[in-house]
Amino acid sequence: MGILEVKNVGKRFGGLQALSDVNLSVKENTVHAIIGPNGAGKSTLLNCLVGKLIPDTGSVMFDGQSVLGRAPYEINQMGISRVFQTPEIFGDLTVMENMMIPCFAKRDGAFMLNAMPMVTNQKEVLERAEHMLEEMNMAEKRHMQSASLSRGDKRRLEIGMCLSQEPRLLLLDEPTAGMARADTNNTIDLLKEIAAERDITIAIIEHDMHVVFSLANRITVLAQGTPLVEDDPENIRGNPKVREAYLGETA
Amino acid sequence: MDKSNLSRRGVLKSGALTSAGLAVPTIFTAQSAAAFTNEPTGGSVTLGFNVPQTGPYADEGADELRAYQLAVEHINGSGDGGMMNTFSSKALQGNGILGKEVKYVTGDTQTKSDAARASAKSMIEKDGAVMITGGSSSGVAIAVQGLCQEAGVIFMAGLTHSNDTTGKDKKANGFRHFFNAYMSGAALAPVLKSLYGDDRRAYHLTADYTWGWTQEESIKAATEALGWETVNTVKTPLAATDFSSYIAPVLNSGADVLVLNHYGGNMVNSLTNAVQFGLREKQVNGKNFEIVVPLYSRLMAKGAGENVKGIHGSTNWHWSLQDEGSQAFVRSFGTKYGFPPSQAAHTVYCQTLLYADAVERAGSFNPCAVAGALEGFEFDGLGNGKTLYRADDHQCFKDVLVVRGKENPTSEFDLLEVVEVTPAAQVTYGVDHPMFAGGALGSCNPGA
Amino acid sequence: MDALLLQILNGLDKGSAYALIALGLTLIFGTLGVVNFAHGALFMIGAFVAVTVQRVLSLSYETVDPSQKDFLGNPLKVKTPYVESWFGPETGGMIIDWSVPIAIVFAIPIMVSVGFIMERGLIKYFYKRPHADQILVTFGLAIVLQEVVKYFYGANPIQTPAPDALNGVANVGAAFGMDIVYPVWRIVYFFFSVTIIAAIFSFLRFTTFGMVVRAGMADRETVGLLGINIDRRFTIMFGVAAAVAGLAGVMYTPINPPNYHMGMDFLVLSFVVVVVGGMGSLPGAVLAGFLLGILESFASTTWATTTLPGINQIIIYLVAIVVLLTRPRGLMGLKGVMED
Amino acid sequence: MFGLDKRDTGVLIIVTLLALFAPIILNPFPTDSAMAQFNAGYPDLMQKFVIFGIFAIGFNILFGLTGYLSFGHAAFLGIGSYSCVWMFKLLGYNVIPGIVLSILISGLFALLIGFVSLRRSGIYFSILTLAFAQMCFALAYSVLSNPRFNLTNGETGLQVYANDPQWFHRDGLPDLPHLFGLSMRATQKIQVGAWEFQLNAGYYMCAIVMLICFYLAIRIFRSPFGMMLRAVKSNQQRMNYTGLNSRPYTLAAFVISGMYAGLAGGLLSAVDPLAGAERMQWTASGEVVLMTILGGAGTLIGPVLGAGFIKYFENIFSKINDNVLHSWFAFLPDGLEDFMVFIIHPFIGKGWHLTLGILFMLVVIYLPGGLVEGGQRVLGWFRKRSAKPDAKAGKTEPAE
Repeated sequence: MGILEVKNVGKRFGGLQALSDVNLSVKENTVHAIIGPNGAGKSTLLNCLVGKLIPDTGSVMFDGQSVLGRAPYEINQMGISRVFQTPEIFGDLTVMENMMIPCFAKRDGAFMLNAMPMVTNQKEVLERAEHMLEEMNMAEKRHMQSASLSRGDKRRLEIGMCLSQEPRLLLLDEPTAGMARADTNNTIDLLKEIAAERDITIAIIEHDMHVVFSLANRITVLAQGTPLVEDDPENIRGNPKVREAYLGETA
Repeated sequence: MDKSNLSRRGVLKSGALTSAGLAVPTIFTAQSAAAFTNEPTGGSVTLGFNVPQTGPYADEGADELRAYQLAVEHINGSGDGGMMNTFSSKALQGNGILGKEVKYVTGDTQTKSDAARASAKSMIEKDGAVMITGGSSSGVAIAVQGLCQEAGVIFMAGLTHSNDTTGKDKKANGFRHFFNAYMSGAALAPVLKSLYGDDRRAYHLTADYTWGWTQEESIKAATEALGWETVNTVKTPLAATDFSSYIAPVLNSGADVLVLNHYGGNMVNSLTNAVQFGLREKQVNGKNFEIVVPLYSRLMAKGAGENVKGIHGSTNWHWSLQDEGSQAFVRSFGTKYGFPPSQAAHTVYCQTLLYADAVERAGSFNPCAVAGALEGFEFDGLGNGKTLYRADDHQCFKDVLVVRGKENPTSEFDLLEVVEVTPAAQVTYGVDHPMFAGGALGSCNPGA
Repeated sequence: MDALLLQILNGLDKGSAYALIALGLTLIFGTLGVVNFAHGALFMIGAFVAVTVQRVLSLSYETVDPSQKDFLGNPLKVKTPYVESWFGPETGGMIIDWSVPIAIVFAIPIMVSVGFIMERGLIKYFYKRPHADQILVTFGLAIVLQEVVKYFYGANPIQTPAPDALNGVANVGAAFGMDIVYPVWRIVYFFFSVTIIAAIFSFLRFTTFGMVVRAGMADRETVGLLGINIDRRFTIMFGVAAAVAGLAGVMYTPINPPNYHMGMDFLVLSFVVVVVGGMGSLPGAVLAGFLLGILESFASTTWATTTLPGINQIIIYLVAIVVLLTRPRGLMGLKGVMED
Repeated sequence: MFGLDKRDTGVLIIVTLLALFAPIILNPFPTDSAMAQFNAGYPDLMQKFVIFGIFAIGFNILFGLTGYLSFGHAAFLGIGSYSCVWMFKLLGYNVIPGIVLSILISGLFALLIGFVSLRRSGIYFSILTLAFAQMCFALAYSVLSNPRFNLTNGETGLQVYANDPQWFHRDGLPDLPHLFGLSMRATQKIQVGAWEFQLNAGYYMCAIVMLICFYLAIRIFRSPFGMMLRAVKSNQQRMNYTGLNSRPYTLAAFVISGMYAGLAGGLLSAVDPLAGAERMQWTASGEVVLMTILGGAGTLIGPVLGAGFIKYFENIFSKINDNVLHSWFAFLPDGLEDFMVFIIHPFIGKGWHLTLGILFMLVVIYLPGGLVEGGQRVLGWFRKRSAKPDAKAGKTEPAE
């Protein structure tokens, strides 16, 4: 029984069957990659997991509870954090404030009318955010406006924000898309470190095979809205069906 | 300003507040106690002219300001004296009021009661005005009248036609020279009867706010007393600019008279629309269809252009009147500004003169003394014939003009012709008339 | 039945003014992404072009007529328009009579230049600024424009009648055996606006210029990458939008005498129309304009106001609320427009 | 102090001093001098400054923090005013019940209107709020003042009549709004040489309320809640995927700012017991938007400055007439005097709208951050002059 169980999920957009009969099981404390060619339905699947879309059929269970019909913030509060393809951070806020917000969400829940206490008095949140910044090696940038960070730093910040919530499952949507090689490698190292040191499950949607094979210990290949195969990386590499559907095209 | 409260209970408290907040050095001298609000102490007295300078009635406001300036000139003894020469009371000497030179401040009411009160307050609090006058809508007049009552200064209303101003909202410190909706009805009814007969079916379009309602009520009562039937009364939003959807149903309603209880921009547009829909040429029930605009204003009639031709209404005063007072006023206004005055200008000129005269006669600027001098005051020579300022409700009773849009105007000012001067007796009503019931005059407030 | 058709006709007639203003507003918003609070002022300026043309045409010289007296008792100065002395009273009178249609000829170049000046001189500096800033600066401009007009023309409405020939009423129902009497000029206005709307739509649909503009409305950057100078085209579209608003104003003057604040009176309403239609959707703006006109007309019937007192005052807003809550982006709006 | 950091404490102290000494600061010119026209230190205008300051501070909590542009906030102002006057009519002239009720009722309306309007964002939200406010205005002006059910007294404005119940009114109490017997109109005039200063009870009550509101606003700005509101403005998507429900945050901000508006409305009635419907018109809603943006949206002090700026224009410039102009330029030769009057004439008196419009445009074009940015630039300029090497110090941090 995995931490995330996707059963028979289907989703239709008008005439397009984006997903059909998707079954997927993400085991706890693994790095599970979902790969597939463009239009395979990776993003649709991801959106079904986080509550942005509701599948037409099937079920999505997280830790034994259904996530269907829940709003994104509720699903996040259940323990799923999401990293976007282009870093989504609070651009108008400073790095430190960015880091504090998920800490508040962790402490206070989805809504709390915390209007009179001062931010500067929130000791545990401040400490936690500070700690997270140090872990992300961003402590010296804490007063910078986050919109002015480099792309790689934005990504680090976003991942740090997600981690500060101590999620059980971290979803990453092409985390290295559009990054320079050096930044990509840094991100891979960061994610490796996270996977090794934390009690966390990572599901990653990725295009870049270098990233996938550096990180994943389980891979699902999607093609035309259905899982083609699910296996260990070594086996995927050698699988002729995958080569044909995917690697053949890109390699 | 409201030192009544200071003297009654507040002295200790506010005195304490002052001395606690600021250690009062000896150069601070608290103002000596005055007998009433803004008692003029120097060689001059300040009046507050509060008129719409922005917004849709800005042109009327501008005309009122011209008349005020003229009145001040005359009271201070320059110019040709205007109606001061024809005024039946000869108390004014042309040396200001009680020997004090008249100065004035102006403000913008924006035709909003809030802004009007703010402006009036600044005149009272900052400029030391001892009398406030002006306005060109009933809402503003009533709001400012209430303020003046509270503050303890005299309010001489400008253009306000609602029954409420001297009805349920009357105030001891407020005085109205202008006529009102009831008088419009009473003056118009006999003329309408002689022109259109007593078997008519009337359709009312009414601006959907207090003034509109009182006017509709008044005209309805007056015409129904003639035997007319009221087919329908429809309320139109104040903000409406196009009245076509209200005019269209009139066509098939079986009505043969349309009464437009509108003023200002509403009147111009509704009349224009009614004429557009061919109502003026229409035949219903074998009779000519007629349009009536109970409250006419020449400035506004100009906006309606040719559409006013042949349409009847009432007005407070018109420059073509031939009596001595009107002639004198038109001469001095026309010489100074190059065009004839409007009824708004006439009213505020009269009000300023009446106030100055009352102060002169009372020998004091104290609002209570002034009110005493105005109450029950009978005068003549200000253009409307013999006039009474009734003591019970501070309403002027005088002749009312029934006018008609002129067929062949000779100039751009020559838009209306006087059809009949309805004598004051015919438009006088009892103090306890139900349309004016509900309020109390109270007692005058000198503010100190 | 006749009464019903009359109200529908009236609604179409009211709606045509709304549709024209909303169309221009949407053109500006769709092409330049600017929320133009001065659009009502353009409508007003158009109307005052008509007033000015009328005044210029009736410029007069004065002759003293001792037989008549003016209000001060002096001999009356009789005014005779120059055009009457040049072309004779007959033709001259006719020219003055037709001043509103003549004003159209002048309004087009004037309004296009006003649009150009506005866009080049002010609006273009605000493309990248927040919508709130655009609203504020165009609102300030609207105030300035209307105050300038007030300074020269006064606050009272100014009568600018339609030509006599178009001034009466016509029984539009006669052909169908019904009795629907309606003012001729209002019918003219309706057809005029339909023509303008059709012209704008075919311009955008059938000319290359229009196609580029439409493509630019959908995706400005891509079109820019194709090496097309989209900015210049958008400037031209601003001029066109200004001309549409101005023409709507010129033609409106005989319906209701123009005054300096007529633009503000229409402003809120036209924004409601645009939003109900869906921000950025041209057909939506036109549809919503006519729809709201008809609904407003029906809400002012005695039947409606006695059933629900005050409904005529709030119908527009009520419709806006209902539409926006059931159709999040208006009737025909596009996703993501003005939602941030 | 009061749990604020040094900088905020400084701002609060400055605002407090300005508010307490306003009657003196705003009357810089001797009473009989020609420049006295520009004095603003009389009770009514000072009251307007602080009351509209409260209104704008509240509006800024919504607009400045969350970025939601409401075009209908005047409705809450009007509702607050009506509630307060109704308390005067029913209970008596003590201002406390009126002010409390105005906060509650407008909060309730804000909850309802906000709940519906916040289902949409961007301009759709703006139009929804506009629609609600215009409906309130239209109904208050006409239908709700009909003789059978007169809730608002329409055009004239809701006021207290002699035959109203006023259950708790006793003989000794002032016949005007009062705070436990201290009339809101009570004014102590103090003369210092040629100057006259007016200390007005109503003003000080409003000023104290404004200071409390300002303090609370600082707390909100610096609180986790305030941070969440800024997060809403910055990136709602990220917010939702961070386990935060943005809807109740925006709704709370909407209700709080609605209550501020209601309080401002209540105070307007408290210092002048007449509530007119025009207070709810869209132009009034637009006014508070202008105040906030003009002063500097999202800044603490900006809205107060903006409110003061606009009210000053409305009340001071509209009162300058040609007569006054002539007296200013009387020292010039006749022709020149007339020329100066001719030049300035269009911009004063009835032309004050024109001046205001031009100033709006200038501020928006050249000072996108509003007056606060203008102030910072001036400060930066001074600093640059005093410390030349540190040339770039002027404009690094965003407006506070």
